[in-house]
Amino acid sequence: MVSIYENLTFLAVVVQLFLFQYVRSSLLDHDGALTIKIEHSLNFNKGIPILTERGNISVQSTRIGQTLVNQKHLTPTESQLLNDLAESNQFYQIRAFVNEEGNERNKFISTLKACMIAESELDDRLSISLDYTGRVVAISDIIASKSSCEGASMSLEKLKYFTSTVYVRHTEMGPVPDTASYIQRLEREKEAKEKGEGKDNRSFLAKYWMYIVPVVIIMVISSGSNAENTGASN
Amino acid sequence: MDGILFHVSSKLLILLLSISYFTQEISCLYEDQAGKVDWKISFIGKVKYADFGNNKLLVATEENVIAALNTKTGDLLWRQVMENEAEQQIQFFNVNKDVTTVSGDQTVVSYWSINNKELIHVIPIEGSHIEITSFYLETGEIKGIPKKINTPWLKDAFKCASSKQYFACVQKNGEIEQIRYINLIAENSEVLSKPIEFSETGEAEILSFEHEIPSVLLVKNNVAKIVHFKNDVEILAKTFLPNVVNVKNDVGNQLYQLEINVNNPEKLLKVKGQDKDGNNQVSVDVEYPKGLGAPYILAGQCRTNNCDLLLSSIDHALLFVRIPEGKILWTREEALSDIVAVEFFELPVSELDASIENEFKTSSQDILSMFINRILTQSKQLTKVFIGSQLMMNSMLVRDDFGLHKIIVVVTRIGKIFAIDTLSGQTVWSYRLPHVVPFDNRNGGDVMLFVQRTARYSPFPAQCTLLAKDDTTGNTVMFQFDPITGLSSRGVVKLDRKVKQAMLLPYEDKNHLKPFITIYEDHSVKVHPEESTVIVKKHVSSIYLYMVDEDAINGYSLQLIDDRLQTFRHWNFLFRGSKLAGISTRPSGERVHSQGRVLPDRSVYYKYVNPNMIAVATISEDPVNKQVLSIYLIDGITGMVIYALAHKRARGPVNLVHSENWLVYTFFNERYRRRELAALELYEGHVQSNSTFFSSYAMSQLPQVQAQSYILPAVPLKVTVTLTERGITNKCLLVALNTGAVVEIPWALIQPRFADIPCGPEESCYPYMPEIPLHPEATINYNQTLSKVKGISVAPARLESTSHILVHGLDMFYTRVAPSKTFDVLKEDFDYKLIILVLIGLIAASYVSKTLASRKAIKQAWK
Amino acid sequence: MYLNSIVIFLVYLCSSNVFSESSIEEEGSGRYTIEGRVFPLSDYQIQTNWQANTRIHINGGEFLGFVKRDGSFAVHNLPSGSYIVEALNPEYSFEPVRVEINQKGKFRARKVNHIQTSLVVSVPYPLRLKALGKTRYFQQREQWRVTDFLFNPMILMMVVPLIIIMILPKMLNDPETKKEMEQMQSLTKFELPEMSDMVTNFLSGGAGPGTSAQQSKQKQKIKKRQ
Amino acid sequence: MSNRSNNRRSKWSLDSTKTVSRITDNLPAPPAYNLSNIPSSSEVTKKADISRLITKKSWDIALTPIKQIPMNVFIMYMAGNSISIFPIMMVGMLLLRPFQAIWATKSTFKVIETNAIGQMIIYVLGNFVNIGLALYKCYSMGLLPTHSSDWLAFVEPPIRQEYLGGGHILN
Repeated sequence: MVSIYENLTFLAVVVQLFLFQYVRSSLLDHDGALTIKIEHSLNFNKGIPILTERGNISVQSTRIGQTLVNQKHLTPTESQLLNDLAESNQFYQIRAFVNEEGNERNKFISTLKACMIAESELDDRLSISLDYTGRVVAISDIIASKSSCEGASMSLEKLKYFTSTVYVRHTEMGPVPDTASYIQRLEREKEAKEKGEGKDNRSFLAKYWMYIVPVVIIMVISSGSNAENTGASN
Repeated sequence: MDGILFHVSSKLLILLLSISYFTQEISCLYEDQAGKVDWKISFIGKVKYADFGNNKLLVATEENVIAALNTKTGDLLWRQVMENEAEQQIQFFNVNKDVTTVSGDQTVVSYWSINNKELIHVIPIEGSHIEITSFYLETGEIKGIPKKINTPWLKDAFKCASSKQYFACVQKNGEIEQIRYINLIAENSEVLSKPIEFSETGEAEILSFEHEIPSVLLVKNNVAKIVHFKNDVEILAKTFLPNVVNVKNDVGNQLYQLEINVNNPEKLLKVKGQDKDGNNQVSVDVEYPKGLGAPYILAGQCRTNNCDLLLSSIDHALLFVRIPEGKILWTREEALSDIVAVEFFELPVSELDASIENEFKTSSQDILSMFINRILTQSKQLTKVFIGSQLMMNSMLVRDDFGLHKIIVVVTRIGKIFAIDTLSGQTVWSYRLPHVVPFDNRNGGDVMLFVQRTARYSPFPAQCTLLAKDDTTGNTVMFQFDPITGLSSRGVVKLDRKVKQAMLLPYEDKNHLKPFITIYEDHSVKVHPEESTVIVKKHVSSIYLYMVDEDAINGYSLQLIDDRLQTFRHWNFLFRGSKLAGISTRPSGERVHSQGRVLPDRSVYYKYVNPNMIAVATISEDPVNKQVLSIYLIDGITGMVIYALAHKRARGPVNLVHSENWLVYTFFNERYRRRELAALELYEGHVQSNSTFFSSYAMSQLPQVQAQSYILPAVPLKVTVTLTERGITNKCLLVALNTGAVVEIPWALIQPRFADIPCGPEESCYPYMPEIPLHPEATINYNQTLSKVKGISVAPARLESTSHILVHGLDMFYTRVAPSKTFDVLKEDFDYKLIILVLIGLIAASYVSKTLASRKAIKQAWK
Repeated sequence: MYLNSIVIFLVYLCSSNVFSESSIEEEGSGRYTIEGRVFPLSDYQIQTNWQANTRIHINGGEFLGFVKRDGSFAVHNLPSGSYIVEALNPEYSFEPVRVEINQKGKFRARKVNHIQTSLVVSVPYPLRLKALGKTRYFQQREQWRVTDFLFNPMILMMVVPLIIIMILPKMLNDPETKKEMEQMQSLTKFELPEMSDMVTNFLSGGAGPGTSAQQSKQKQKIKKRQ
Repeated sequence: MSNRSNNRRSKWSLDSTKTVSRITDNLPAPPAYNLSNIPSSSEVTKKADISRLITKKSWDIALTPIKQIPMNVFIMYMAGNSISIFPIMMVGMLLLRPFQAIWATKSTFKVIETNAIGQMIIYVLGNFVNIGLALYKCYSMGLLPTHSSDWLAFVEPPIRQEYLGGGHILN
């Protein structure tokens, strides 16, 4: 059983719709694919991270953000190393090597608190930010959490399989001054003004009833009380 | 026709709307308030050419300004600011009856009235080779046909000079150097040459020289010789210093030059006047101020028995010296025309207040000594109250109740520091740092000015540190000083290497001093002062910094490795071939009072206030869209791109303003050929994810972004936002326009509206208008035009409603603004008399009615 | 020597230009001049020397022009393109104009409209820039006026009751009005059943309903007789 | 009427017991004297009737707050929902008066010497209804801190856990 598990690589196809995609259209004119090799460091030698392979992510379509995540699981020694990092409140760093279609290879670094990734039981989120042409400008590894931590220890069993979610995040179209609706509004106001002129020929009462009625009511009430008073005095 | 009508009506509507809004929203000035709190000082920049004419001193400067100064006081009579100095330098300046300038890449000859800067003529010249054009300046007519001259020998135009009708160049032919010259108005202009006989070594240079006889100055190895062009070339034998100036007086020509006075430490400068044969005639010692750099002569003028010399120092000060008295009549500090860093400082408390504070500070043990101490201090206070007059208080640099009196410390590009009083605009002290220039001097320049301690902690003086570059070695220099007095205990400290980055820490040591760290190329970190290393080590896990490189932004954290502090690369962001157009973080020390925005249904929409957010603007060249502007909001701790957007066919310059949970940027929209201003606002949503701590690592969801864009019907040079003590007051954008106005735009006018929420006066929301109205009443500098604004600095006063504003550029303008009007003080036109009158009247009336009522009661009783 | 006709000599030197002569000509000989005239308000006598304080900004200061004594200006050396021409004066406001110079050197001027960029309202060229008015930088201080004071709602609130208290009793002294008032009152007089009575009746109803009913009836009778 | 006719018939008879009454009968009534106005002494003297009056009075007092309700509602309607000095004063009075009344319940009921617990309870309840009305008015005017936005000013800014610096371009 164990050997099968060890040889199994974790495979998941995650299709992520970008958070705001339905709000504003993506700027991307042409689609592209990316392959990203991810390395991480679970221990440091005098501040220099020692990198080991974590897995691969291939983004089949940068436009719709369809990704294929293929990550190794941690060996017991690696889990122990990560737990040590988490206990001593150190950083966990990943390096992503991005191969784009134009054969460009860029290195991206992202660091997070080891205790946070341990607390989340290796449930992290990779955000791949693209510029307006679809080139990667930054990759960050984050944990969805409401607070950060100052060191934590987890059972090693839970530190084995990465359940990463990948978000491909586009650059949105910038806002444009909304002149059309403003012009419409002005026109409407102008029309309303033209219509409104000379139309208000309701009767005096119809126009000012809301002022007249309270006055009448007050009169009635005050006279009523007056009558009572006079009656009492008589 | 309909279109025209419509256009007019829309303009009218905008005008009407804007008037009604502005009178509500903005604290407009009243006419009698002009000049009450604000002041303006005008500068001209480093003087390039100077001449006397019509009892005035006329100058042309490197800032592309021509100006006339009063010779008696040095006051500016008039000033004409010309084109951008980077593109069109003034190349020729001549004062005759009026002023002639030649400027530009595409040359323009302008002829200005000497009395009132009025343009008399302007003549454009098209030409691409040596060409001689003659004009009648009076009429602007061209005389004759332009003459072309073939100059194959002309290789280096910078080694040429012209003098009247002669044009001369130095040419090196192997070992032999010769002077080649040409008489331009001669019938057949032919190039003549003459070998140079100069004993000195080195390259020869040629400088223009004013003289009756057309002449130039030939300089070699800091030794100058005069060359006269008459029928033949005559190189005079006598040598002079290169800054020699010829002044014509009634006797003849007098040559003046400056020398250092070694013998007399009181009077450091010696002015020597002599004739062309070197016969010493005059030698005057001048009491030269020590704070100024080395001087050189710009121009001179002689009358019957005295001469005036205009000197300029290397730190751009102008001095006017009268010979033979050797007295400096006036000085102008033109260094202030180019300011690179500004900081506002609170003044220390008065002695009286300090003694009160000290009384409670001293904690002696026994009651008796405490009692004696108290009696002593209180008697001292009493005597001070009676003897120490209020008048003293006003003149002294002492903190006032509202924090309206401050000191502005400005660092200029030439490396001179000035402290300026906000009330009067006068310089309190100045300090010249020789050979100190800003980092990255080509692109704007930047120095680091850290406020380590304010004057709030009474026995300790305020402390401020300047980090800049040594001009000679390129290493970093450090200058620590007390901003109130200008005293520096250590003077300029030269570090032995280049600082890669520096950061002021938010932690205080026991003396209330905030330490700062410097980071070097080898990732090592040094703490200043060194004793505070303990504090830094204690907080090492919460200190982060970022650096901007040519092609990337890198984030770093501090780490302790073997008990030594080091930086550790944390994240990176690649520009991918784009150019950085702007970067901004929130103003340090900005307080956000309200954590959310109240919606009309009285629910709260919580703001996403990330203090570590960096806004980055980049411009990329694009084959389809020409230029694309991208805006990225990056978390400075984790490096995550929180939000990104792009504007196609957009062009710089980009101004970024970043405050609270919003960002405003301006750019040029190439498609519609207009300047646009866009506002982004970030919200967490209806629930606050963590109300007690903010950590960049803890991100449970992405913030929601509201965006809106506007047309800005003007050209913004610099944009900034007001800053108040507690952040309760509404925010206002301050936009310096190229028209010379600084306009206030209330944030409420540009705050993005929610699409699904109604917007109207009931919701205290301005309906969306695509064009931002720029009403003249919103101009904080009213009719005082400010030229070439290079920056706007803002600082809070202790009054919540008020911000201090310093606009600097060719003019320096200080004022105070109150974006929500002065709600915390009585208006200055508050009628005390009326209120007293009304109160007295009411009291009197009540007494009178009381007596009347009692009288009536008695009468009634008798009935 | 040059007293009557001051002549200056211009030597245009730039070695690079000498050699790249052809390239410049290729760029299009297009260097144009925008010309026009500034007309101040009729009160320009107040501000002498307004010409010297007026500047012409083209594309927000990219190019500059200055105004001569007769109000005319010319901005030289402009390549073809679209420009916004503004006249700036600290005392007067002017409307900006968009000037388009096409490749052939034809000029077209129109009003600047940022909102509807396609809308063309052409203006004559050479430009005639008229001042819209004196720029108002300052707010008017409010003047204290008696009418403002009197029509203040607070004052009205105080004054109106005073009038009612002081004048109404005087009016009532007049017998005729008194009668009228009484009549009015009698008109509006109507009976309301006493609630306390009802409650008392209801509560004490168990003890002696007959008597209490009689009593109340009697009471009503008494009242009516009055 | 019947009484009178009786007397006339026995004109000449002597009845010592009724002499006085006869004399008085013949005399015209003094001005402003109205027989019918005098309550029958027999009724007044009834003890039960006095206590009835007292209860009536006590109920009068107990019901005053309830009687005020329609007036208060009208005042509230008139005050409107805008926040300015007069509406605030009105609402303040509306809110304050019931409290004062509740406070002074005992002294109000001192006039009624008998024990009137029930009336007191009704009185207090009536005042509570008035308070409720005033509170509703405050609510509709938006004066009650019932929304999260009302507590926004007390929300402190979160404490920063990380500090960022640098960013100077020094090349």
